[in-house]
Amino acid sequence: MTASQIIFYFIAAFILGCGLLAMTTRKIFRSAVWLLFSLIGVSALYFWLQVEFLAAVQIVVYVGGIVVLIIFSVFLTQQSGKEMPKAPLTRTISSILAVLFGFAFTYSLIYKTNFQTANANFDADVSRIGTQMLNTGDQGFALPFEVVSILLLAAMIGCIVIAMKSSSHLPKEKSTVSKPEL
Amino acid sequence: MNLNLIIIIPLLTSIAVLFCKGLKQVRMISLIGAAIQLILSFVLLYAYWQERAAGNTSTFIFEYNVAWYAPLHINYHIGIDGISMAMILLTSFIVLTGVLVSWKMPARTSGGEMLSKEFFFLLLFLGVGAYGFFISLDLFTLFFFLELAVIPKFLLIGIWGSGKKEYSAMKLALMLMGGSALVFVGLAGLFFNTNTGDGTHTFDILQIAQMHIPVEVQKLFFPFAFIGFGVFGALFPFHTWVPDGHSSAPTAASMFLAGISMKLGGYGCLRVATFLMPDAAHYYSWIIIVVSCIAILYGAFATMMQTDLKYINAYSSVSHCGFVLLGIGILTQTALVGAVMQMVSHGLMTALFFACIGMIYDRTHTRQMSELGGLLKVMPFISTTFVIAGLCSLGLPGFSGFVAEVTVFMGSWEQTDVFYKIATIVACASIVVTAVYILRTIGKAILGPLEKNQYSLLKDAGWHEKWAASLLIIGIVAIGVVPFWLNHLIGPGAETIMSNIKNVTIIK
Amino acid sequence: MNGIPISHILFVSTALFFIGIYGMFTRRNLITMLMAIELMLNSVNINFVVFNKYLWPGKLDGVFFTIFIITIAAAEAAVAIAIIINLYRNHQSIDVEDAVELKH
Amino acid sequence: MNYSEYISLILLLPLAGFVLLGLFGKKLFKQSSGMIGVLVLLISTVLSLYTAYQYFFVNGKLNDVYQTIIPVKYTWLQFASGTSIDMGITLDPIAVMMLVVVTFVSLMVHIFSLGYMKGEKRFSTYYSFLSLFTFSMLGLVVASNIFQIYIFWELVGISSYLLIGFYFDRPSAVAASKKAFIITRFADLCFLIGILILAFEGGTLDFNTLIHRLTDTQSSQYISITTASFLGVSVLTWALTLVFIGGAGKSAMFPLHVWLPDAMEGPTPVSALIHAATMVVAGVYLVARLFPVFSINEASLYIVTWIGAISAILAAIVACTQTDIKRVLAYSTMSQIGYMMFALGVAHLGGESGLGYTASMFHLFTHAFFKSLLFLCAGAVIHLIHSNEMNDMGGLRKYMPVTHITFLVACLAIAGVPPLSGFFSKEEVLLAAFHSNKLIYGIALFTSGLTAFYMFRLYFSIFWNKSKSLDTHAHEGTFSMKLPLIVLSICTLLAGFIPFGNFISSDGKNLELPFLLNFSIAPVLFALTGIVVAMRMYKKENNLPHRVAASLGGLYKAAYRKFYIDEIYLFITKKIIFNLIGRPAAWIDKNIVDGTMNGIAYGTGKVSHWIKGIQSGKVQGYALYFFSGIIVLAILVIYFWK
Amino acid sequence: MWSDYLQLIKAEGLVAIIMFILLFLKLGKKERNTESLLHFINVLLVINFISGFFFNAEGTLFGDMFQTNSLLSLEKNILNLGTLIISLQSFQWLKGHKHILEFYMLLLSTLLGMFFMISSNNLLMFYLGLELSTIPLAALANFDLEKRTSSEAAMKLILSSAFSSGLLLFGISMLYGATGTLNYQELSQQLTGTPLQILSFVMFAAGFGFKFSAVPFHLWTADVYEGSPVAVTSYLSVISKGAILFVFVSVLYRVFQNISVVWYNLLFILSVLTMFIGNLFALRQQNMKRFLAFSSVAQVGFILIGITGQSAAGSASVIYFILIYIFSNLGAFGVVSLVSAVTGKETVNDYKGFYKNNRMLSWVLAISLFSLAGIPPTAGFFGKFFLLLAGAGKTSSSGWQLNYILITIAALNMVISLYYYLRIIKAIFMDKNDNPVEKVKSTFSPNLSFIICVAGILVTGFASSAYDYIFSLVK
Repeated sequence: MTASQIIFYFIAAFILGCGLLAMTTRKIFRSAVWLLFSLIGVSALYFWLQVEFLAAVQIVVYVGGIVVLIIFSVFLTQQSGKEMPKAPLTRTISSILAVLFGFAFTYSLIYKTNFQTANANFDADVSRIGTQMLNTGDQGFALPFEVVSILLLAAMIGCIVIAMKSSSHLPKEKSTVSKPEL
Repeated sequence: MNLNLIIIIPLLTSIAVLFCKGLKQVRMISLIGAAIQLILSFVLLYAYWQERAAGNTSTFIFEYNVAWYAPLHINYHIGIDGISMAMILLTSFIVLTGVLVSWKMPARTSGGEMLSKEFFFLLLFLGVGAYGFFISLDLFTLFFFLELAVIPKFLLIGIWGSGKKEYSAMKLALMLMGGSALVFVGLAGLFFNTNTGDGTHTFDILQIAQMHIPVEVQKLFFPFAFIGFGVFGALFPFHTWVPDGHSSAPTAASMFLAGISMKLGGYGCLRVATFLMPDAAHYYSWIIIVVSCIAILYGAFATMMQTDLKYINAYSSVSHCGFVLLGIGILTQTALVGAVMQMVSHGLMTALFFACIGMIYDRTHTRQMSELGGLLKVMPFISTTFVIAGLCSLGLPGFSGFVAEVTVFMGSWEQTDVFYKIATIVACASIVVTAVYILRTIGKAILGPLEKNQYSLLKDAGWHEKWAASLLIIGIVAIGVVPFWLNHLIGPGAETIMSNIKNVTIIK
Repeated sequence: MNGIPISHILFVSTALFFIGIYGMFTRRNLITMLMAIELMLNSVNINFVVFNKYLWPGKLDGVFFTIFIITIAAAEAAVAIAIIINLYRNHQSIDVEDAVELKH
Repeated sequence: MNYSEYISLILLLPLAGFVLLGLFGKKLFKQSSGMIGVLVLLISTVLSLYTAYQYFFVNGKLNDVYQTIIPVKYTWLQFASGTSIDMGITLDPIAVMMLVVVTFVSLMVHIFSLGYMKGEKRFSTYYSFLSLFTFSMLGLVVASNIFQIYIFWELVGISSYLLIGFYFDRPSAVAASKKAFIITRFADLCFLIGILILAFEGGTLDFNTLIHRLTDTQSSQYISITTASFLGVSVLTWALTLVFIGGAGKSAMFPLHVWLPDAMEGPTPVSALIHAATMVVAGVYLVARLFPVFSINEASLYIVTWIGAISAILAAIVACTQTDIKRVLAYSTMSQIGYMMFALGVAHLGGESGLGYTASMFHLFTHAFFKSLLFLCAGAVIHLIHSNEMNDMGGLRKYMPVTHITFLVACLAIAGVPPLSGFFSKEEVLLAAFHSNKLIYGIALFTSGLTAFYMFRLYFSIFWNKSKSLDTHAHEGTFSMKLPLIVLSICTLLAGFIPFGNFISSDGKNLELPFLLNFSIAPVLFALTGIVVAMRMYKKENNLPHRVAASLGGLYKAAYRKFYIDEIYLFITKKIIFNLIGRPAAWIDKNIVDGTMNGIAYGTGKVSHWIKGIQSGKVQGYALYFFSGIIVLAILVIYFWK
Repeated sequence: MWSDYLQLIKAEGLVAIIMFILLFLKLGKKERNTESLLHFINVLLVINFISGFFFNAEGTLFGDMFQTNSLLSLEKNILNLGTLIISLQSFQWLKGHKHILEFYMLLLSTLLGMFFMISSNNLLMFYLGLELSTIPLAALANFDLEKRTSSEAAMKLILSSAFSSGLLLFGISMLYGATGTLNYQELSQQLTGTPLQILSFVMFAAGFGFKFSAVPFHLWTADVYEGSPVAVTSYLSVISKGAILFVFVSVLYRVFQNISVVWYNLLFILSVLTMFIGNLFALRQQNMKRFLAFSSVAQVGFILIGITGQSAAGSASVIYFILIYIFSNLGAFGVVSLVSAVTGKETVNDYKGFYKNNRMLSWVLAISLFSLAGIPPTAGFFGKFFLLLAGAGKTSSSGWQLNYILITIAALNMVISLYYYLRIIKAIFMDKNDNPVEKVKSTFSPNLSFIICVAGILVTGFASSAYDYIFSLVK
């Protein structure tokens, strides 16, 4: 077993372990931290895969952005130390069964598939990515780039409208949902 | 003669009604429109005879064929033969009388409003569906008009009806839509098994009739088409919308429902199921016969136990429409002629019956037999009409019912198999049961001493009601006393259908 | 490459994906549900990168897909959090089971 | 004149009368409708008498055989080639005779009704109905096509219905008319089926062709109808029996006779016309019309004979116990028609063996006169007394001499006292029976004794017995009421002397009616005995009838209750048909057939309710379904459904 | 060169331009007359719609990532029309709303996303378009800011869609792994139908199924529809659904034709489930929006049948039906939206006796419902007929006549669906109500939208030209 392999398995275990903990721990703040670790693990995996640009993006956007956002919102919405309520047992069991079965099924299919590893050289350096990102011709990703920019604009507008505290805080209305009948 | 007029005029009338103000205008426009349509039907009849006399022997005349949805091979194709002609006449009679009967619009909505505009609009619009259906020579057009005639009924019953009207309207609409759903499957199956020679399919009835659809396909789709149309035509056991629907409907709608709507089914069974799938018609013939015999007798016996006048007529319609299906099931030319005659006859007769019941109900506000009695004394015209309708219903010679039933009976005699005869004899037995319930009804409701004193103040029919009833009676008597013209009219049409059936290699 | 068979890496990503799904099913807190979704998206990212690197190294489709997924994940998270905060304002709770007025 | 020039008028005039009076009678001819009716009928009668003259004396015969002449015929409804319903007029001896009888009696009734129905609110309606009836009856007798006869058969039925129920505000009249129609309708059903069978086997609906084909032993139709069988009985027997049932229904033969006594609810002149002279003999006429076919089938003739005989004696017995004078007459009618029926039954085609046929027709002919006379007299009596009950009457001879005399004449005739018409015709009937079947003869003889008894019981109870004091201004009625009585009694007196065999015989040839003096001793003796007994019991008011009734005990009671046949009918209809068929059918329709449809709707609603839990409102649940959906679908399409 | 670019990307460009105009308006002066602003926006949308008829070109851009042709232009323009109608209809509701410009910006960005999705020739573009058309919608669903149900709906929408796009992405990643390409044409040649590919296809299809609410991926639909503002609901139910169905048809027919047996079977199951579940749920609904949500679920089942036809008639009938569906559903939503905006009444019971005071609105609603139910002479009849006919035209590969079984089930489901549509009709026309909805005053914009809808419903069916045109493009 080479070092690379050992590192990989370590990273893999780290990602999965942290991810699992993030999904099971009862304290929301801890959960967020485990998620953070898991995402860092993924970033490590990218490093391991020698896709450094992605690894950087991963850290910047996820660790620096999304997780921070999540943690902020956690602070905004509740006490971090509070234990989260557990899901009902039946839901948990059925979820576990479904997930395990789904995983077994999916992975068995993946496992059985004979992926032919290509021998060509993989080159993902930043300059290539940069060139393609703004290229409008073949192999260019200028259009998706523009689309994403609009998406970000829209998301921004949406966030502002929704999260902006409205000046006149109307009293909380009662539920207006009518019960269906038959 | 441009056959499109047959659809356009009622359509224009119904639209014109929407722009009218006040009951007076509405009903005048409706009346004029319906009267023009009746005249037009007669003109058409005349033109039809002329054309035939001039030696036009093509199966359908006044054909008009334009591509509608060319990519799907859907055409707007219309044309008439004798059978359609008879049905058009029937429809125009009933629409006009329906308008006349609704003259005073006595049935108000639950909100207490008259909504006369809407009422006449729907009534006339229903006519558009019926006319279109009878002249369609393209399965799509046919289906279009078939469904067109469902929802106006729902609204007519639901808004202006009486009793458990919403339930009945819903039941009627759902069952009829169920029927047309089956029809759709049948049509689609038929469509994809046609071959015009260049690999495309067709909806054209005339073309399909010329092709030989594979027997297996016919066997598969015949039941869909037949049961589907059968639901409209009160095929046992899919008849249960009939009693409720008829009894809750306002008078004109009942007339329409029994007089025309149920004929859509019979006509469809004949024109689509039997004509286009003759092998399957042979194959399933015995089932049709058994079921229709059940309907005839069972309907009659069920009628015997009813106490509501409309229920009586509704159940008796089940029984009478059984003859239509019986005639179709027997598959001989005479029987087919009989089936069509029965359609016409039953249409007129039952419309008359419902008209009378409506008039009685308007005056006495009851349809329960036990609460009626002795009406002949206070309203001789209505009562006499009622009796005439009853007598026609029980197959009295001189009225149309007899002619039609006898033709069906005689038709079965052209089949050599004993089975057909026994079935016919079983069906014959209904004439006694019919007599029992008709006379029971007449005896209780019309004759006898006056049931309630306040009835003595009731007025007899107004001019519009008299006209309505007289028109229908004229129709009934014209068929009953001189039936040969109808026979001549229908005969060639039935022959066309028979020629398809006769080519069948009989499969048992 | 590196002596690690591709199926092992795919095991990691698939497992991570299903861990995310598990979290989606069981975490009642809206924010943790959002985290679960992030995990799922990350697993997909790993897939893309691995496939791109191991199987189809000629073009950078997988890597670019990953980049866009990351971007969109950010936008999605932002909007989701805005909605969650608004929900919290209205419901005083971010428990998913508390927001079940609309049902049946 | 050629027949075709005027013969249709005989039918069409009454039809026109019906239409005219029916549509406009109330408004235009409120008073004059009676006269219009009479006038129309008068023309018809004259025309039929002229026809009879032409036929019998001028041109009916060819080679000494009366021919069947069809002057008018047109196709009414064409079925397949060869089978069509034709409307036509057949002239043959019986048709011509019936033409005369029907128009004549109808004329008498029309005239009588002028007085009897005077002041009725629905006077014109009454006359229009009468015209309708006359038209239908005439159409029936001249029918050239078996379906034509059925059509008019039905029309006759409906006019009978309308006339019986003329007093529609009387529930009993309504019930009676309904009963009459339904029972005859049931019989008609059998008739119709019989027609259908005959038509199918014979391949035609035309009478002459049909008879020709079915009697020609060489024809394929004959072979097929006699060899084919159903339930072990030959199809011909089936067909004829069914046709006979039709006739029996209309002719009130046992066991389908129950409607006839009730039918007396109608106005009395109507009873005279329909339920005595014309319509009720339609059954006899039908059998006579198809006689050539009947005569080749022993089994059906046998049925005709026995039904006729049973009806004759049964009705006579019942008649002895009834107190309603019209009912007595009704049973008497039934009894007399029984005579005609069995006379036909014992006859055979051709020559001497056809005596029964001629006798039957002869009796039909004479019976028409004296029975309508009896009814009209009864009508006159009822007109005076306003009651049908024998007990309300008595000693009326003082008040209504004309009626009294004519009634007596009719009674003597029906009792078979020589030399009145009834004597001659009955003599022939008895003779025919004597020659073929002694048992039938015995029954007939006994019946004739009973006939004399109950007729004179009636006669004495009405005109003698207790004396009743009526208002001084009570009188017999108008001239129009008396005239028919007189005319009819003259006919009754004279009709017997017609050499009937010269005109009507089973094969159209001349048949010399035998008249054996020593043979007639027995029947006359029986008749006289009957009369004497009746005189003893009823001439003076006494309690002998009660004593006799008491001594007869059960038999009397049974006869008085008409042998419980009505009750049996009630049981069958109410208990069996209504309760065992009608009610279950209605129940099944409502609960099972309709219930299924409603059940489908209900079930759909129920399912919709059950599955609402899927939409729990919980996002995690949705995700779970989403995910499970993917996995299940994937497994399905990957492994199971490729 | 540039003019080519502009012409090809014209539809997207216009929408983007309108978005930016609105953005500048937002950045500019604070107070504006809301009504004139709304009118201005509607005029812009009208221009956008009309321009959709002109200067349509055919070609690909951005290295085959973006493609357009007359059919796609037509599809986009259908969506333009729908958006315009919705905009007209939400006039009443928006008049009182503070964030009009944001509303339109978000709305148009989703429209833009749909356009890109339709024009995409690449899974990446498809994914981006999908997200662009989803994420702003979640924000829009929350636009009744003070309403509890609105935020609940938004939460459900964003979480569900994120989850579904997670699964969709997993499927895409596996497809990418199996084929090494994101381009449609290349993908279609590479697909061989291995189990993993089928699984990924199912996941991919589930992503679609989520968007167009196929059972069992539909569960978010009703809740979100009910909770969102009516305008958003109608947008979700019509535009968003229509767009994804356009894409679905072309993706299935173009990309996955190698595994058509698989997706035929998949669609069979999905459509049967969708029709039944949609119908069964719609039966019981009391809230009009929720009712329309389930009815639109059921409609999807019918559309899927058209897709199973796998023929030119199939895709033509789907596009045609969506056009009709836009008219019909928007007709219904328009009335509901108007009534809800004016009176706040949204349940079926509130509509009892509606005809008494609101004749025109009742007829608009009735005609729309009839069209949804597929009753002639409305266009819905034609649409449904052609869909089912297309489904029936699929020649069956197995011994079972699956196509006929499918249309039989569908035809019977139409009966069930008729029941609940008639239930509304019954409430409007037949039921008694002591306190019916007062006369709802309708202004120019909603009226215009009703005229468009009703005219569309009545004309589209009879005039075969619409179908013929679509068919000619599809061919």
